[in-house]
Amino acid sequence: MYCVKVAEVNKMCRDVVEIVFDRDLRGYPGQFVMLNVFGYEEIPLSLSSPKSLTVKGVGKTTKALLNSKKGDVFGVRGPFGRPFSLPSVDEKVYLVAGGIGIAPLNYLYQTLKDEFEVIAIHGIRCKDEIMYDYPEIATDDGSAGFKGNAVELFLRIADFEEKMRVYSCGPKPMLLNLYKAMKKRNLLDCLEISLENYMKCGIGICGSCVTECGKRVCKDGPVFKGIDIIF
Amino acid sequence: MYCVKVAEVNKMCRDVVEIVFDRDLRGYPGQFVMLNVFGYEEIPLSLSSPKSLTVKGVGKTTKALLNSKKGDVFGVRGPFGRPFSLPSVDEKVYLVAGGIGIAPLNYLYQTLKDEFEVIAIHGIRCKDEIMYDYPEIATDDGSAGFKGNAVELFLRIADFEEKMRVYSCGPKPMLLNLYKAMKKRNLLDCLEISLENYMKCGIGICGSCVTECGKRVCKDGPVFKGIDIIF
Amino acid sequence: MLEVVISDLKLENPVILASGILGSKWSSLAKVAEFSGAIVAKSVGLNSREGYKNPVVLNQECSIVNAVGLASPGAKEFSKELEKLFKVTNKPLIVSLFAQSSEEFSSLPNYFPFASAFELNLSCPHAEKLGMAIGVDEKAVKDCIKAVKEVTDKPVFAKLTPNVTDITKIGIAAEKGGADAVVAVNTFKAISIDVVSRKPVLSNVKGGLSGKAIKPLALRCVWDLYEVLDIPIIGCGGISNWKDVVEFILAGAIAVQVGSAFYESYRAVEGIVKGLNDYLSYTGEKIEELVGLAHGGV
Amino acid sequence: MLEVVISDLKLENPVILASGILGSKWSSLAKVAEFSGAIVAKSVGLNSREGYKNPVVLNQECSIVNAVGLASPGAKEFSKELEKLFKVTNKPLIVSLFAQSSEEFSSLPNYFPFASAFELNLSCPHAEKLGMAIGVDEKAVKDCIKAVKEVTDKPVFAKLTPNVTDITKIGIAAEKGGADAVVAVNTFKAISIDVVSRKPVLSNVKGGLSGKAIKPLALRCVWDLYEVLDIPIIGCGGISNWKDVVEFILAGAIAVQVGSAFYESYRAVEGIVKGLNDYLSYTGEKIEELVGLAHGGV
Ligand SMILES: Cc1cc2nc3c(=O)[nH]c(=O)nc-3n(C[C@H](O)[C@H](O)[C@H](O)COP(=O)(O)OP(=O)(O)OC[C@H]3O[C@@H](n4cnc5c(N)ncnc54)[C@H](O)[C@@H]3O)c2cc1C
Ligand SMILES: Cc1cc2nc3c(=O)[nH]c(=O)nc-3n(C[C@H](O)[C@H](O)[C@H](O)COP(=O)(O)OP(=O)(O)OC[C@H]3O[C@@H](n4cnc5c(N)ncnc54)[C@H](O)[C@@H]3O)c2cc1C
Ligand SMILES: Cc1cc2nc3c(=O)[nH]c(=O)nc-3n(C[C@H](O)[C@H](O)[C@H](O)COP(=O)(O)O)c2cc1C
Ligand SMILES: Cc1cc2nc3c(=O)[nH]c(=O)nc-3n(C[C@H](O)[C@H](O)[C@H](O)COP(=O)(O)O)c2cc1C
Ligand code: FES
Ligand code: FES
Repeated sequence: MYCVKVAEVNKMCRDVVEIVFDRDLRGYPGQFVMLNVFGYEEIPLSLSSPKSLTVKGVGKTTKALLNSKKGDVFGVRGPFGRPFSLPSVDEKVYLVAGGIGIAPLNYLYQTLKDEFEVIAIHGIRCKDEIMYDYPEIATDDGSAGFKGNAVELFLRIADFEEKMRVYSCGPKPMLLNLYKAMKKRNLLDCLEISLENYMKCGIGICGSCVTECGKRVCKDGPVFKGIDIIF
Repeated sequence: MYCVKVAEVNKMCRDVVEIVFDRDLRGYPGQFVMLNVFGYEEIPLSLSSPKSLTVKGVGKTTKALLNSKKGDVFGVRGPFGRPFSLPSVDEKVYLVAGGIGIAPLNYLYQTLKDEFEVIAIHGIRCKDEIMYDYPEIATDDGSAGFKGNAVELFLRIADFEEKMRVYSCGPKPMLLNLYKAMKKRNLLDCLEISLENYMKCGIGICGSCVTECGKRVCKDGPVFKGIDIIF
Repeated sequence: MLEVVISDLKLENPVILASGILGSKWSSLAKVAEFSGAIVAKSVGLNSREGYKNPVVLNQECSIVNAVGLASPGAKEFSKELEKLFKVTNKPLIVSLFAQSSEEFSSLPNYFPFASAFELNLSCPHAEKLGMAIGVDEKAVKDCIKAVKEVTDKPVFAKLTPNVTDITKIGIAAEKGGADAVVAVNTFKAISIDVVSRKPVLSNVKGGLSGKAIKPLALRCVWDLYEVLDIPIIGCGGISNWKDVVEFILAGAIAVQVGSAFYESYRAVEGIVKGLNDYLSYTGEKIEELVGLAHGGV
Repeated sequence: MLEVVISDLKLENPVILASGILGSKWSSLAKVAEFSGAIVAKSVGLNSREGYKNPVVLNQECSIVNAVGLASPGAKEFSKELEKLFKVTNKPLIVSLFAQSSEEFSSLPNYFPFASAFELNLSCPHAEKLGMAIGVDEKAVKDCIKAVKEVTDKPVFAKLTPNVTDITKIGIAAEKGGADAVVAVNTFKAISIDVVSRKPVLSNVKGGLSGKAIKPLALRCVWDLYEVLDIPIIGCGGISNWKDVVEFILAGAIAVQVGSAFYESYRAVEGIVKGLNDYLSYTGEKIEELVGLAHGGV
C-alpha cells in the first residue's frame, strides 16, 4: 500500500465526484485500485483517468468519499486486474456505459479518442445524472438525449460489423442485454465487459470475487471478453 | 545459491586447474563467486572468464577442486563485488599478475585484448608454473622469461605516463611493491588492484573480510583503485 | 511418479490447494482442482462468521499479510456450496474446520459426508479464541483431534501454527491425539503499519504472514517435525515453484499446500506440477523416494 | 529532532548498527559509527569460538539465512580490538555478550570498561546452549540480566528471540530482571535446502532468517511488547529504509537496529538517517513524539 494525495475534487452530479490525485497511478484503462479510506473501508474503484477515480455514493465508504477534498490522503493498492485491450486501427469503437459504469470507460475514451472513431453512450436515469459531456446520453425518463436505456440507444446507432469493438461497464441487467444483442449477431468476440463483484484481497487469492464460472474478477478480470463469459 | 555443472577441466600446471562450466556465470572481470564445494567448504574464487574459475590447490577445498571433472556440480552464490573498471580508449593497459592472481586478470585480458594494446605480465616461481601462454613471464629462478619478479619486469618494460592503466592481482608483497612504484610516480589513479581476504558472507554483512581501513573486500572490492587504499 | 498416499488418501500429485485460498466458492475450487492433487476448502465453523471488514489483505514485496477473520457462512450453508463441487470433481476434497472447543469440533464432520478428509485449523493467528488459541496448547490439540477422530473414519489432519516455541511438541500432541498427518504451517503473526495514517493497515490490526518470505521458516518447521514424527507431514508456506516443493519433500514432507502463489497466477499449481513432473522424469525417481532425504548423512 | 535517550544513553539519532553486522573489526565499526546513533559490536563470549565453517550465509530474495555460529576471539582479545575503536569514535558503543549461564554473563562486563552499554544476546537461534536456549526461558532471562546488572552500572539491554509462543512473557521477565531496554528481535529459525546436492545449504544445517522478509514479523513483536512493557523497546528486523523505521517507532520502538540492509550498501544507515531527517523536518516533529502512536484510537 502507498498513499496518494487529493489534488482536486470535481462534483460530477448530485452523488458522483471525480477525485483527482497529485500523481499518476500508473494503470491502464479498465484496471482498478483498492482504495483505503482511512476510518472507513477499503473498496475497489476503477481508474477514470491515469490520476483519477470517479465515485458514486452508495454506501458508507463511497458516501464519505463524496466529501473528500483537496489534500486528503488515501491508501492505494494496485492498480490491479486485466485492462481493456486496445482496438485494431480499422475498428469502430463503441463505449456503452450505464450509470457509474462510465468511470472506467471515461479513461478508455480519453485514451482512444484521438486515434479512433469512438462513439460513447451513457445511460442514466434522468438529466440530473449527466457526468461527462462527450457521450451520447440516454435517459430512462427522456429528460435528456435519447429516451430509453443505453443498450437501446446503442442498438439504434451501431453499425454491426466484424470490424467493431464494443466496450461496456454498468449494471448487470444492462450488460446482460448487451451481451445477448452481441451474441445474437455472432459478435461476442467484439465485446469486452468490465464486471464488478464484492472484493476483499483484490489480488486473486481470497476467492470472494469469484464468478459462477470460477473466474476471479480481480485478477482474471475485471475486463472479460464476451466470448469468455457465460451469463 | 544456484548450481552449475562442470563442462571441462583444464590442467594448467601441477597444482592449478581451470574449471569451465556449462553456462555463463554473468559476471564482469574482477568479480568473484562463492563456490560451494559440497562436502567441503564454500570459498571465494574469481571468474577467470565468463564461464570459468582457475584454482590453485592450497588447502582442503582447493585441493579437492584439483580433482574435479566433467559433470561435477557446484553451488554458486554471486558473482559478487566490484569489477575492474574499463580503460579509456587511448590508454595503454598493463596487467601484472603474481601466481594464481592471473585468474581475474585472464578474464580482463580476454575482454580487452582485441580493442586495447595490452601488456600482460605473469610472475611465477619457475617455468613449471606457467599457466597461460600470452603473458610475459617472469620467474624467480630465471627458468623461463625474465629472471626476477613481475613488478621488476613491469618496471623495466612500462612507459610511465598518465595515459596508462595498470591492473594487478597477486600476493600482498607484490601488490605492495607495485603500489609503491606507482605512488612514487604519482600514478596511483592509474592503478587498480584486486585484493583477497578471508570471507564468510561475500555480501558485505559479516565483517570478516574488512580491511584495516574499514573497507569490505567482498562488497567495496575486491577491486580497489590505487588512490582508495592505504597499505 | 507423482502419486502420493497420505493415510488412505491417494493423490495423483503432491500439490494441494491450501485452505482459504479461493476456497469459499465451488466454482473456483473446481477450477484449481483440475491440476492439483487435492483441494482444501476454506475453513468453516458451526455458525456463520462475518470476518473482518476491509482491508483484510495487504500484498507486499515477497509476502502477504492477511486477517480475513475466518469469514464463513457456517457449516450448513457451506456444505451446500461444497456439495456442488463434489459433483463435478473427482479430486479429494479436504474440508477445513475451525471451532472453539473439542465438542464443537466433533459436531462438524457430519455436515460433510462427501469430504475425503478433514483438516483441523488449529492455527489461524488472527481470530480470537479460534485457531491458534487452541494450537499453542498441547492438550487442547490432542483433545480436539481425538474428538474428531471419534466421529469420523476419514483421515484427520492437524494444521499447525509456527507461532510456538517448539513446534515438535505440538506435532507430537497431534500424533498422540490420532492425527493422520500434520500440515505445517499456517501463517506467522505479523503486523503492518501505514506511516501516513499512522495506523495498522489491516482492520483487525494484526494478521498472518504468508508467501515467499516465510518459506525458509516453514521449511524449518517441516524439518524439525520430520525428526520426531511418524505420521506424514504436509508442508505449507511460501511455495511458489517446483524447486520449493522439492525442498519441502527433501526436508520431510510427503505433499505440500500452495496458497499465496495464486497471487501470481491461477495456474500456479499447474506450473508447479509440470515442473515437478519434468524434474522426476529427468531423475527417474518417484516423489516418495525423496521424502526426508536431506536429513541423511549431513 | 532525531535525538533519543534510552535509559541514560543519549543517541544523536535512533538508528543503531545491529550486532554481528560488520561488528568484529574496529575499522568497519568506526566506519558505520560515522552516521549511526550507536553501534553494537559482534556478540562476544568468555572464550574464543571458531564459529561454523563456510557456507554460513545464504542470501535469498528478500532475506538472508545465517549460521555464523557466534564466531568470536573471546572477551580478552576482542576487548583489545574494540579499544582501538573507542579511541576513534564518540558514538555509544554497545557490547553484545553471549554466555551459557548467568555466572558466565556476569564475568564479561569487566573486560569492556569502555562500553557505553551491554546487550545480552539471549536469542541467537543457531548456537547450542547459547542465545535462544536461554532466551526462551523466562527465569533464565531474568537471572542473566540480574547477574549482569549487579556487576555494572551501565545500561543493560536484553535482545529477545521471536521464536517463542509469547514474546511478551519473555519481555516482562527481562523487565523484572532489571533490563533497561529490550531489543526485539533477533533472527527467526530457518533452513534452506539445496535441491541439487539435496543437503541443507548451511554447514550448520539450521540458521536464522533476517532481512526484509521478517519485517512484518519483527514489527508484530515490537507492537505486542509495547502493550505490556514500561522499559524502552529497540526494534530490529528487516529495516531497510526510513519508512520502515517510522513503522517501528509508531509500533512502539524508541530506536531501531539495522543489519541485513548492509547487503545493499555500506551507506545503508546514512540513507536511512537522511530520510528520517527529511521526514521529521517536513512534519515538524521529534522522533520521540511518534513512539507508539499507532496504538492510539485504532
Ligand atoms: C472492479 C470494480 C470497480 C469498481 N469501480 C467503481 C467506480 O469506478 N466507481 C464507483 O463508484 N464504484 C465502483 N465500484 C463499486 C464500489 O466498489 C462499491 O460501490 C463500493 O465498494 C461500495 O462501498 P460502500 O462502503 O460505499 O458501500 P456499502 O455500504 O458497503 O454497500 C453498498 C453497496 O455496494 C456493494 N459493495 C460493498 N462492498 C463492495 C466491494 N468491496 N466490492 C463491490 N461492491 C461492494 C454492496 O453489495 C452494496 O450493494 C467498483 C467495484 C468493483 C468490483
Ligand atoms: C575475492 C577472492 C578471489 C579469489 N580468487 C581465487 C582464484 O581465482 N583462484 C584461487 O585459486 N584462489 C582464489 N582465492 C583464494 C581462495 O579463496 C583460497 O585459496 C581458498 O579459500 C582456500 O580454501 P582451502 O579450503 O583450499 O584452504 P584452507 O585449508 O582453508 O586454507 C589455505 C589457505 O587459504 C586461506 N583461506 C582459507 N579460507 C579462505 C577464504 N574463505 N577466503 C580467502 N582465503 C582463505 C587460508 O588463510 C590459508 O592461507 C580468492 C580469494 C578471494 C578473497
Ligand atoms: C487470504 C488468506 C486466507 C487464508 N485462510 C485460511 C483459512 O481459512 N484456513 C486455514 O487453515 N488457513 C488459511 N490461510 C493460510 C493458508 O492456508 C496457508 O497456510 C498460508 O497462507 C501459508 O501458505 P502460502 O505461503 O503458500 O500462502 C489463509 C491464507 C491467506 C493468504
Ligand atoms: C551475518 C549475521 C550475523 C549476526 N550475528 C549476530 C550476533 O553475533 N549477535 C546478535 O545478537 N545478533 C546477530 N545477528 C542478528 C542481527 O543483529 C539482527 O538481529 C537480525 O539480523 C535482524 O535484523 P536485520 O533484518 O536488520 O538483519 C546476526 C545477523 C546476521 C545476518
Ligand atoms: S478479491 Fe480476492 S480473489 Fe478477487
Ligand atoms: S565476507 Fe562478509 S563482509 Fe565481506
